This record gives sequence, structure tokens and C-alpha cells, in this order.
Amino acid sequence: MKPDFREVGLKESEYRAIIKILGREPNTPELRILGVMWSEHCSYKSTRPLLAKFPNTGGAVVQGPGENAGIVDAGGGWGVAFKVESHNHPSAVAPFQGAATGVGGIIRDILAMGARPVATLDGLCLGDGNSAHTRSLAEGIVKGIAGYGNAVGVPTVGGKTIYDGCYNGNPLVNAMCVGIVPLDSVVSSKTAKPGQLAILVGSRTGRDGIAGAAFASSELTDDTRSSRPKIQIGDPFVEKLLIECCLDIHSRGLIVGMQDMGAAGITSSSSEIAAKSGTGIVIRSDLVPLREENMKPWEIALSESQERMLLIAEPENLPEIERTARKWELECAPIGEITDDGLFVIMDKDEMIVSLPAGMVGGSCPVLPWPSRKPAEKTIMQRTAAPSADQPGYILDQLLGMLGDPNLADKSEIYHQYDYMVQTNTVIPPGSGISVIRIRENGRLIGLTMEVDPWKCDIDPFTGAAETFLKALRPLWVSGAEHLAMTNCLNYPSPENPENFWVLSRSVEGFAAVARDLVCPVVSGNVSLYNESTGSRILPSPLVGVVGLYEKTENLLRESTLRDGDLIFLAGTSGATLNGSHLARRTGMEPISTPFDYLPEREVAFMRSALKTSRENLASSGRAIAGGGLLISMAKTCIASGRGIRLDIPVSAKLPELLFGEGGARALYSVPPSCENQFISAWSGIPVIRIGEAGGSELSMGTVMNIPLHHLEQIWRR
Amino acid sequence: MKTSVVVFPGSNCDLDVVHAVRATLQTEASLVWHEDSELPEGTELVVLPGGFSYGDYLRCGAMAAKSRIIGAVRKHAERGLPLLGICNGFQVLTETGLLPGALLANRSLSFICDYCHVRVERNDTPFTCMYGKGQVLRIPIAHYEGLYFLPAADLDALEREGRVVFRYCSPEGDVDERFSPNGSLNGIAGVTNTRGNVLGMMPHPERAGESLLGSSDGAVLWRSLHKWLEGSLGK
Amino acid sequence: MTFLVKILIFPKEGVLDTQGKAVARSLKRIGFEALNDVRVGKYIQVWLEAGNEAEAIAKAGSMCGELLVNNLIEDHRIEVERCGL
Amino acid sequence: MTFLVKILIFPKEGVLDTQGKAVARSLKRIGFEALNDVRVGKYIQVWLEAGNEAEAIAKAGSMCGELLVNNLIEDHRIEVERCGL
Ligand SMILES: Nc1ncnc2c1ncn2[C@@H]1O[C@H](COP(=O)(O)OP(=O)(O)O)[C@@H](O)[C@H]1O
Ligand SMILES: [Mg+2]
Repeated sequence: MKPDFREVGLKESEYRAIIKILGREPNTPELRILGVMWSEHCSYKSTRPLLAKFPNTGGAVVQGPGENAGIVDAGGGWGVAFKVESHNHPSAVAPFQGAATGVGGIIRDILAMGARPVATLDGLCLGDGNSAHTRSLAEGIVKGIAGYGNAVGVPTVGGKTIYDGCYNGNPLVNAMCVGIVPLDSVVSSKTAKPGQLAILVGSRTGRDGIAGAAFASSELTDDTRSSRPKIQIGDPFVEKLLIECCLDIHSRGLIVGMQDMGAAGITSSSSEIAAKSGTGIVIRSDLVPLREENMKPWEIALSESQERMLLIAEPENLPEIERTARKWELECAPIGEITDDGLFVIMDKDEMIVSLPAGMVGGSCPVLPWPSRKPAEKTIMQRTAAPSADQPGYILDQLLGMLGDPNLADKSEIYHQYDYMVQTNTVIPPGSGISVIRIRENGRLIGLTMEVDPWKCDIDPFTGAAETFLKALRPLWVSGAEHLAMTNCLNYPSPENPENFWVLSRSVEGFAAVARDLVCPVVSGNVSLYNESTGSRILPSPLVGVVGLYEKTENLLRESTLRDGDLIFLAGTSGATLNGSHLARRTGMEPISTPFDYLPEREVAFMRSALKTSRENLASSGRAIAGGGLLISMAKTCIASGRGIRLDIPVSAKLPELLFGEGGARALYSVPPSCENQFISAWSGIPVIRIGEAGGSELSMGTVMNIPLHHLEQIWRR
Repeated sequence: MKTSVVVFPGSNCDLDVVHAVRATLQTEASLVWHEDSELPEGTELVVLPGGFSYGDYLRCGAMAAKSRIIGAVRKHAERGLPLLGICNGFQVLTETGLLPGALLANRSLSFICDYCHVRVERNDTPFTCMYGKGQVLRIPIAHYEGLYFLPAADLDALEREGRVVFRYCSPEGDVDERFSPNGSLNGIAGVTNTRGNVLGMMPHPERAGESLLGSSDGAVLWRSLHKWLEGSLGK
Repeated sequence: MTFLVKILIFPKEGVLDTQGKAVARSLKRIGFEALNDVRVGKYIQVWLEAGNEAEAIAKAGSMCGELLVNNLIEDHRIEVERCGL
Repeated sequence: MTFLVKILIFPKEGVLDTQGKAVARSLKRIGFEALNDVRVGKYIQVWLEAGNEAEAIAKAGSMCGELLVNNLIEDHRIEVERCGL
């Protein structure tokens, strides 16, 4: 029986638009296909006008949004391809498999650019850090990422993990993959020509995840939980073979295009190629190698079975492609061909099952213009528990409490489960504010960061998103890298709520402002909406990933290489505020709206001085101050370098802001006394103050505190 | 030193080994496909690299142990030439019976990727002749199944014969259960055959090849092999 | 009374069995060609105390529901045996 | 004729069964206290062609010997069932 358009997830207006375009009613398979392809997950119908605000050219950009991943120029003829993608809904339902297939999916996006995947990072937003439920969910997610990433041989070099009760029912799993590709052999999905073959390589097709994209485009109700599609199981072993096979085929010039099969499987990959290339395509569902019996053509077309790629090639190269696939023990079948009629056609033997304009399937669908409304102002900050620095023990209590908080505590229990060293290029492994890998092919280092800060975005989405982005940029600068470009994942609740939509729009503007002002273009990304479930919804959680490049290996300045006798400097503005800080949340302060100033000139000045400091070797270590503020950064530096710091900061009423405030461009440097003057002049025009000296085995501050490092470490490691 | 690195479907440290050997010794190292039945002419060292051969889906290394190339690898070892199994390669060696024992799931039931310390128990093997006896190496591990197991009587015999080459230890070289990251019996991180030319080890020497990446302690293993081969083959 | 409860867990019909696929391929490679399919699952033995067989089965059932089996992807079967009569 | 051969593989007595111990601990934590021991092994189903039951068993036996079971650490049992009579 033909399903109602609502059952496949379409709105009435959309259904009418379909009839208008076609001049007829769609048949059942067509309706199912359009339901999936016009879902939020596949079509970006709620966010397309917003994403258009992102600057996406200039600087080092070689390939902006519009392909499977963005690419930047990393020198020596080599490009870095990268993108972040969400796998939130699947991970909520099946943490292990959901997270694992998330990693597999983003790796294939990078592979589709012709790039060899060289690193992944994972962004996890998990529920209340002290609850048993979160712990078991987190265990599944982490084991899923580890199980997949480790076996596939791509190091997981970093990421970001945060905890907040708002994610109890809706954990977020964002995965970013980075690959390298010779700039003269980038693969595009826009270059298919009539007569070329569409060849499926990889696993057999089963009924996995049919209509998973539509599932990811709605709220999680108890109903959808039970009606969930058959779960996709990732097979990292096959993915490893698929990577080697596709790169092997590509390196011998046997293909003209390549596309991963993510959401909506064969349908999305083939229709997107046709739509982007301005051609048509015919898919023969009876030629698809199947794992299950009696699959209907539309099921074959929409199956989300993992570890498959679609290759576009001239017919004469088919035998060689088949031979290569056999070597890697993969299925390989020509399942269709590029045509010149602009139609996306599915044939089952001689029967035409689907015939739709390719642009309507894999191009764009009508935009959904959701109403937007600014939420009422948040109440002015009430200091329910006013921090008073002179209260004995206050500073120390807060420091220790925060160090042991899941958000700021040691995350090694997570990342030691990831193989972060395979490929032997990991220069700075997980555990720092930045991850660094080497590109062996051109001898350069690249820096990778990932940030998400829902609490600041919740207070004010524009400055919150800007601050999130800047938090990903500053550690790059301090370590000596210039940023190249960014990728992002917009994780939000339902856009159909006008206030949510306003928040979403404003945070996109925040990202766009920084991208423009600091010249850090957006080259790829992903959107995940409807992250809410009965009774709970997530805070606005835009996540950003940035890639930076070091001029020389020697420029790399590490975070925790304190030396005895180093002078400790705080460099940067004093713009930090308790608003939206960890301390504020701990002590129950109410936030005020618009907590930060976004001052791009200051950031640029900070960047210049930071880069100068590393290039001229003026410091022995440097760390951008982030979550938890100055004192937490200091404690982490001490723990990691096994050296103490004697702080010399006068006690004043402003002490809590200074020590625990967040936001603004600030960094902590340890400077050999011989470099002091040069260091200070590198920061001319920006406040720098000497706040202490490295040495001993305590973190101390006059009469305020004096705590042995091993004690700090014990608490931090929980 | 002519090195052949066997590639099984799912191997993922194969290229790392090739790079490490080339970078350390500036000599040739080539990849050999698991379906081949012969090793390249003149192969002096065979390495079974780390990774997840056949997904490690049945038991680690079990399916790889049945690969066609294993026949040639066995012959290579029988000729007394050095054969090194790293991580998954170690698991393959125990599954083929070229080395005794089995590698079980880590005590923590988690994958562990980290640096650890191992003590060189013997420096009279082709693999360790340039290390000092008792020297402590800082070297990475990355495995889920690295707990070395052998029934008690066999374990005693192994120890009596002095076939333990590497043992997990503290940075100072003390051996104790606390310093064994995976719960290996007797802290065993690497063992050899009676003849001393087959070594299986869980730590990854190819990941400890340059100080930029954190340690260069592993490079000495390639140099040892090079020196030993030159000596024994009278080059 | 002590019972040995044997719990057989195997992949659900239609769910990709990555292990089974790999094992089947290896078995074929080493010469077992007359092979139709292989599925790999878990075999868990639990020795427990219960008043009678029915109670042992019931206990095992709830162990499966609460911990041992992932219903999304796995099916299971329970067998019971009385120990040390 | 097609047979379903069921192969039960379990850790040998005396071999550390870390997984079994962990499962036992978890089961106890969630309230199953009257528990003596847990062992975790594998359940492999193989559908194969054979002339008769004895042949099916023999084939399964050599599969175990050659690939499926590591005798140093594992024991096993084979059960056979005729399919689709
Ligand atoms: N938040 C975002 N910012 C920038 N680009 C985005 C964003 N979300 C999606 N894109 C871009 O839109 C395109 C389609 O995204 P997606 O459907 O996730 O790609 P794929 O089909 O390769 O998984 C990609 O080029 C992606 O980089
Ligand atoms: Mg894609």
C-alpha cells in the first residue's frame, strides 16, 4: 500500500511541491526516496540559507563546502581534507554501533576526496558526568570509536568531551576526520559524464538503517525508539580494505569520481553525483550484491549498509577495478551508468521503478523557512554564592573541586583506549589543548583543535559561538601554528521552535563573523537538529574543528615543558568573566546575557604576538587559557610537566575573576629569564604580567594556597 | 638488511615498519602480500606487523596464521633467520605455534594505547644485541589482547630456558605486577623460540623511532638486527 | 541447588555478522568449501543457585534482558542443567 | 544434506577468564547475588553440506582443530542438527 506522505516524513507543502515539479503523483518507491532525500539530514532544508552566511573561500582554501569534505593547501603540493559529522541519534539508541559507524562514515567522506585518512578526532557531549547511565553510555560510545578507529588504522589523535545534564537523553557524537591528498589528484563528484559506469565497491547490501536519515531528522520519542530502522553494524576490517582498495584504484587513474554511501546509501551517492555533474544516472537494483533475500528495489536504493563506495569510471577500466577489488576481497559490481537525460532512474531488470529529476533527488529541495524569535533576556547575574577571595580556603576549594569535575578532569581513561599513534606521525597526542601530526610527505606539521561550549552559547549564541571558535584558534597560535580553515557541526534541538531557530541563526552568525574577521574560512561541516527527547533538549552545541599549519617543526611550542627558574607570564587582555564559567556553574550563579565582548582586533593582535613568541623561541612552554580559567590551566601545566609554580599575585576582590574567569584571548607562558625582555617586547600593546616562577613541587600562592603536585594530580585523575 | 613485511588483510602497522626500517638503516624494506607463497629473494628479516588481521574476529592472529605466506615464513625461521612479530604479529606467531603461549584480553578489558617501560632481559639475540642487558626502554603499546598466557609448567620451563626477552617494568627497571599494563604473566612483553631467531613482542619498536614522536628507543632494535645479520652472514 | 545455565547468544537474522563473514571466508580458504553460512555468537555459562529449574531459567532470562544480550542485534537461547546431583 | 553444526567453545579450566569474571562482577552488582561462576566463550553456528551426521561431525571437528579452537586455552563441544528435513 502506498504510504501517506507524512509517514515518509514529508510536510504537506513539500508533497504539493513534488507533485508540481513532477506534474504527477510520485509512486511508492519515489515517495519513499523523496521522503529520505528531503529529510533535514540529507537536504539541510532548515539551514541552507544560514550556511550561506559562512565565508568559504580565500586563504588556503582549495575546496570549500559542496564536496564530501573541504580541502586546504598544506604546502609542497599536498592538501589536507577534513570534515566533521554527527552520529547523534544512532549513538543515543545504540552507543557502540552508533559511534563506530559514525567514525566509519566520516572516514569514507575523506576517502571520497581521494585522500588517505590520517587522523580522526571525536567530539562527545555526554549527560551528567556522575550518573551511572552516562557512564555506561559513554563506555559504549568510547568502545565503539576505539573498536572502529583502532582496527581501521587511523589514529584518533584528539577530540573534546563535555558533560552536562542536558545531554542525558541525547548524547552527541561528532567525528572529524583529516586526510591528505596530492593537490593534483583531488577527486570530485562533479565530473561524471554520460556513458561512464557507476560501480559499487565494498560490502554487500542488507536492510540496515533503511530510512535512517529520516530517523535522524526527528525527535526521539518512545515511538521512534521502537520503530527504529534495523541497526547498521560497522565492519572496520572491511573499511580498512576499502580504503586501501579505493586509494589503489585512484592512484592508478582508473576513476573519474568517487562518492561514499552514507545516509540514504545508493540513492544519495548516485543522485548527488548526477545532480552535481549535471547528468542523469540509471541504477539497476538487480545488480547490487545483496546480503539478504527478497529486498525490494527501494530498500536496496535506501539501505545504509556500511563500508560501500560508489566509483565512477570509464567502462574500459572496469576489469582492472574488479581485479583490484578481488585482491582486497571486496564485492564489486557495476550497478549503473551515467546518462544524459538528467533523470535519476532505478531499474529492476526491465521494470522502471523510479524516474525523478536528479536535481530533485540529489540537488536541493524547497527551503523550510522556520520562524525565528529572540528569547526573553536572561535574568541579570545574581551572585547566589558570592565568591570572596579572602574567605580562607575558598580559592583552593574551588580549584580542587573543579579539577575533579568530569568536565575538567583527566580524560585519559577515554583516549588511552584509542590508538593515537598508528601511522607514526603523532607529534602531540591527546591530552593537550591541541593535537599535532606530521605530514611525512611534505615534512610539515599540522595542528588540530576541536571545541564546543554550550554554556556560553546558551547565554548568548552570537558571542558564545564566536568564543567557541576562538577557543579552537588560540591554542593553535600559542603553539606556533597559523590556522588554515575550519569545519563545524551545528548540534541543536528542533528548529521548529522559533526561539531555537533564533539561537541557531545567531550562532551561525557568530561562527561566520570569526571566519571572516580572522580569515579562517568554513570548508565543510554538518548539521544535526532535533536533538531532543521527551522532556529534555540539548543546549545549543555548535562544535568547531580547526586545522592549522606550522611553518617549521622547530616552531612548535608545547604546553607542559616548564623548566625550573622559568618566569611565568600571563599574556592577553583581562576580559575574562565568571559569566558562563565553570566556577559560575559550580557555585550556582545565574548568568547574564552577552557575557563577552567579541573584539576581533584584539584576537588578531594576540595571534601576532603568540606566533612571534613561538617563532623566536621566546618561551619554554605556552598554553592558551580555556575551560576553568587561569588557575586550572596552571594546575594542568604543573601536573603535566611535573614541576611546581610559585604564584605571586596580590590578593584583591578581583581574584576570583582573574583566577577562574573565562573568555578572551589569554595565554600562560613560561619564559627563561634570559628571554624576558624580548618576550615582553613581543607582546607590546597587549597586557603581559609576570605572575610567578616555575620550580619546586607545589602550586603555591602566598598565604592563599600551597598544594603539592601529587595531590593535585590525584584529584585531577579522579 | 633485506626486510620483508607481511601484509595481511587488516594489517595496519605494515607501512610504519617499512618507514622505521628505512629511516633507521637507510635500507630496503618491502611489503609481501599474504597470498604470496614465497618471500622476496634474499629476504633476511621477516616482520609480521601489528594491526587487526582479518579483523581479529575469531581470535587474534588465528586466521592470519592460516595464510598462504605462512609456509614461507616458517621456512625462513627454520633456516635460522630472524623473524619478528609485533603486536598482532606476535599473536600470529603464537597461533602458528612458532612461539609458545597465547595472548588473552587485557586485565582491564580495554584497549590500551600508551607508553610503557620494558626491561631488556637478554641482549644475546639478533633483535637486542645492541641494547644493554637490563636496559629500560620507553616504548608504546596499543592492543586489546596482550596478556601473555602459558600454563604454569610451560611458563616455568620458558623462564628456565631464559626465553623472555622483554618484561614490563617501572621507569627504574623494577618488575612488578603494578607495572604490567595488561596483566601479562610474569610481566612478559616479548618471548623468543629456543633457537633465539623468532621474537614476538607486544610493544611497537616502529613507533619509538624518533624523538619528535616521543621516543627513539625502538630504533636500536633495527640496528641490532642489521649488525647481527652482517656478523652472522659474514658480510 | 546449583544449576549450570548455558546461554547461547547469536546475531539476529538480517543483522550484519562481521565475525561470521570473516570466519566463513577463512574456513573456505583453508579448504572447507561445502559451507553455506557461519554465524559467530557468544556462549556464556553461569553457575547459579536456584530453588528449581524454572527459577534458574527465569533468573537467566532476566540476566539476558538486563545485561548479557543486546536485543537490538542479538537473539538468545537458554539451556539449564542441574549440577552435582 | 545440510546440517547445522553448533560449536560451543569455552575457556579451559585454569585459563584466566577475565571476561567471565567481569561479567560475574557486573551481574552481582545489578543484584544477581546467588552466583557461583561465569565463563564466557563462543557459540559458532556452521551450516554445511555433508553426506550424513557422522561426516558433518567429523568436518566440524577438523574445523575446530584447524582454525576455530585454540587447544591451549579453549575446550569445545560439537552438536549437530539436520536442517530442512
Ligand atoms: N555546518 C556546516 N558548515 C559548513 N558546511 C556544511 C555544514 N553542514 C554541511 N555542510 C556542507 O554541506 C555539504 C553536505 O553535507 P553532508 O550531507 O553532511 O555531506 P556528505 O553527504 O558528504 O556526508 C558538505 O559539503 C558539507 O561540508
Ligand atoms: Mg559524502
